Amino acid sequence: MEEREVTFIVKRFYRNEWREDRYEFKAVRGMTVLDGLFHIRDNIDPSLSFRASCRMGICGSCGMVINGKAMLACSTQIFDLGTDVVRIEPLRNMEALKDLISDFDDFFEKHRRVKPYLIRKEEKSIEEGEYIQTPDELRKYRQYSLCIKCGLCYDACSITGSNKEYLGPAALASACRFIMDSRDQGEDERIPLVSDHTGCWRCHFMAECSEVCPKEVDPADAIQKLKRKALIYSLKRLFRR
Amino acid sequence: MEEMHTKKVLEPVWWFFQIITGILLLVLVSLHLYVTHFASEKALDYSSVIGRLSSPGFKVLYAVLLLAVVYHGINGMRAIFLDLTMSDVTKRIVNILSLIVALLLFGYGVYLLANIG
Amino acid sequence: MIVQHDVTIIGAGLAGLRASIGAAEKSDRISIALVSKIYPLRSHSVCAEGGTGAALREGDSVELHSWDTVKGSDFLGDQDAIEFFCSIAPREVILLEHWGCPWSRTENGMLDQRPFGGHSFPRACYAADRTGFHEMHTLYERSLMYDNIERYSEYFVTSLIIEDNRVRGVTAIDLRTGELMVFQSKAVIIATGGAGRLYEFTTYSHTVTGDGMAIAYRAGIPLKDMEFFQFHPTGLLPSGILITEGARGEGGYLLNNRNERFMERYAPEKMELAPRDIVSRSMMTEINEGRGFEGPYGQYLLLDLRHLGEEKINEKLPLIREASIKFSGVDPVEEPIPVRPVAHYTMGGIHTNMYTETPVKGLYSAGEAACVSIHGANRLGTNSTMECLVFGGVAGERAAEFALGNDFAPVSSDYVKEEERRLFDDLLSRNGDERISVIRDEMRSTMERHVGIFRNGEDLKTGLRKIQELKERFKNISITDKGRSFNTELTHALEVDFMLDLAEVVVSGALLREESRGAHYRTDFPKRDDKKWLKHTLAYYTPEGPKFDYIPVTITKWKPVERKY
Amino acid sequence: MLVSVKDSISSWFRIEGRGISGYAFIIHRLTGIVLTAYIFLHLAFLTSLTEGESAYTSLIEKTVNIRFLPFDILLIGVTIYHSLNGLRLVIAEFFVTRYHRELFVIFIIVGVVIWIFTSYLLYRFVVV
Repeated sequence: MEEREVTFIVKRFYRNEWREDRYEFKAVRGMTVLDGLFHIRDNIDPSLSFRASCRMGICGSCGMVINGKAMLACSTQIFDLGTDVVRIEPLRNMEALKDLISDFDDFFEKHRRVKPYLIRKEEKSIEEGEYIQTPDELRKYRQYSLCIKCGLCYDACSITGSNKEYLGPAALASACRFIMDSRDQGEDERIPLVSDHTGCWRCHFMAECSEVCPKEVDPADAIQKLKRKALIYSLKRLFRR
Repeated sequence: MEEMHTKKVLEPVWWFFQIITGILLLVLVSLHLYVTHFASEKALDYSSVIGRLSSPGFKVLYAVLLLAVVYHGINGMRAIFLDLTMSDVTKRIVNILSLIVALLLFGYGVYLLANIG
Repeated sequence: MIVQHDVTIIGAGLAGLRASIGAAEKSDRISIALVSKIYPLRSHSVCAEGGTGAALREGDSVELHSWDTVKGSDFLGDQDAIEFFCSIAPREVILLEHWGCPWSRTENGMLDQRPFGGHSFPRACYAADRTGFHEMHTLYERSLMYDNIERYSEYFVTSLIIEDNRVRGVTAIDLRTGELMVFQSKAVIIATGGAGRLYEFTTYSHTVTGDGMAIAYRAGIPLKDMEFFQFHPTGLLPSGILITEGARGEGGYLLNNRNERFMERYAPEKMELAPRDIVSRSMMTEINEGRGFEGPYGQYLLLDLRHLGEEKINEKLPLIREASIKFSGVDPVEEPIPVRPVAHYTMGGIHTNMYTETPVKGLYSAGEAACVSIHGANRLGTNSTMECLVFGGVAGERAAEFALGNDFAPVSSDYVKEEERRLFDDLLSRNGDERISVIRDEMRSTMERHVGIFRNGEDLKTGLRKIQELKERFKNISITDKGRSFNTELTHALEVDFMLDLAEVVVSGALLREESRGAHYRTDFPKRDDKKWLKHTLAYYTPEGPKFDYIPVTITKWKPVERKY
Repeated sequence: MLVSVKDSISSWFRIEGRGISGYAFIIHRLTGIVLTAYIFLHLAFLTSLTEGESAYTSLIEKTVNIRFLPFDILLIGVTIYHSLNGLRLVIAEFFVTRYHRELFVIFIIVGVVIWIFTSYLLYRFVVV
């Protein structure tokens, strides 16, 4: 099997200060960056901390910056990086807690703020069965429901870095997912939430979030949809009075 | 409360104007550059400038260009400032200052238009 | 630091989240702590792929679902619990739909269902092949609606506080600060999932280490039927990532190196859709008899989806395609996928009755961590996510009821001091010459080799000796990181410590059970023995190793018959 | 948890790991600021028109000559970039929601062609 000597340079936030550690080991074909980190933890330096869970790109734990770009460590093959020197650092635009672990509390709080649940004026009873939703209606929002909340888009977005209150791509995409859902009736509650100074108007369609998104959610597209929805909603309100 | 509400209603409108003025500027600035630099070698002579600015057609055209460019520029700068983390008070200061600067610029432009030619 | 909550839920996967909503809906007067060692959306439940079973449509019935489950369990499942489970299942599917789950639909907008192994009706509701993912997100997002649920994410639970057979709370390390916290509670629900990382080749996430089971076991609560460990037929090589049974449900074939659909030799009627234990054994037999493929990561067989066509694969199995390409370099549209049986589910768990109550008052358990027993000796696909929903809901309601009718019981400060001493003065300060990762890897390879799909007395004895030796060696580990904040080395040590206990229970239980039933197949006792072994195993903790006891299986309507597919 | 203005602004202009649309945005911002500043300058220049012919002509003689030509060319480049990238964003937003990258490349090529052409015209205007 193909083997290669690789060097991992890990930028760690260890005991409240930044440092860089170099680890050299043999990588084999098929090894992901996450496998590499586990190899380091198991064989070289057990004190190295990072988040990881499903190792199949669906839990969103292992987002980190690999050679300057935000990626999921579990879904990135070492041999595909095109270099034997791999620089790893925690996600930028978030506070580092230890080593590669960064603070996600604020990220999830923003997600909570957009009311990411189905809002109904009247709930159907269980006995009446499911709401009817055709495959076409499902397709309208399915893409946005694939977000795994890995936080890569918050690293890529320049506004989440400069404005700590900006809801950010993932939360806005989540709002869009519910607004586009044919079963949802929460427009009146949700659109005002996402259309103020901290909402979709902070997005200038840089579209870096969509480029780093590992699940092809295309949050940038979702935010532009939100802007149009908000415009129509506002015009309606202006003329109603 | 009422003010918050109006802001939320207007913010999308500001965004839409930004796009409209942008497209408008694309046309008007091209026209402006064509007229002042490419149409004739004498386009920037004092007499031809005064001549252009004396015609009511150009006056209206330049007034629209002025409005669009001031809006687009100042609203763009406002967005750049609002992209920073700031308190609600600072946000309001940014909004008010933007409005004042925009009015001053526009007012001065109108003053020039009225006094030339 | 001590915090008080009426109900503390350990684990925030499907069962934990469902329990939190169940409790919150019961009453808004009770406060609920949702404690988890990772953020809820990182739970292993998001990896569930194929579907969630419920009898919804004409032609299907609760009775039929129950019978399929009983037969699938090789008659070790408790039949009253199974009927209870199957009767609630349809409600849970609709409930999730009402909460926003993006279930796949039929053309007329109703919930679509697909066939699944061991089920005699296509009753697996699904959301493409990301069923668990969407269910998790739906429940998590729904739980944000309730103000009385407080989330404690990244808190590692270390022990249960039980006195006078009544639960009083739990201790947990706040991973961010490294401080020991006490959650004082009237009721506690354990929903920490299975113990899959016991094995080398496994579909499980890195975080599934059976913490809750081990904590309960050490607190004196028996573990039931731990020797039954499910091997899923199709784990992707080399990582073990799950290739859903839905792939076969949609019509995929299993092929050996002679290009034969070999399942016709073992289950001529159901073919690839026989229950998992049977398919896994058939695959291992094929490999052992030399009809497998040889590759750099060991022997394997092929799962062929090519005849389904690109459109169907993209529509119904997008994640499978993505995973195969990313992690194995194989595009299922063009090539068959290399697969091998893989450790997938812990049928056993914390002993509870059908209302999720453990023998200790105020302590409940739900999901994979619990053993109600509806899965018996072999779980049917789609029943695990449904188990989390049904019993998670029941546990939440029961715990809330208990909390409403009882007061807080005091937690002695001595207990907390002792726990702090154990964690930080003893474990954290160890400077021996054993490496945690070496012990873990040896344990996992021992389990793989000696307690796998085919078992026999000799192997099991060797395995048990090895596990006991590893337990001894564990005392001599070293922890290099002495810091407190996010000391993942310390938590890893705790996890390995927990897993060693569980491994011992699994091996000893398997050694004692001298028959073959469901997933437990002894080559030296290849027949099912209803006379001697139609009973549940209970393992009790003692410092010297597990002590075993047995209780009868509840049989209501269906007498055990030979299991044929 | 307020971040410093310096950190904030540096995050807009972070180059490492950015894709093509990231660079496009950074340049869009910078050109926007330059153009807004130019509005002020332009209006200030026009003041000379109210002060009679000699004031205006001397200003034109100073600014419209070969020494200022590079700045003129730069300014027109900035204008072309800002307007074409803006147009690209509008198109990407309302009409073509995919293929951002391809769109960007096309617009860059078109922009460079226009820039070279207008620079030549400017050169002729100033020098001849």
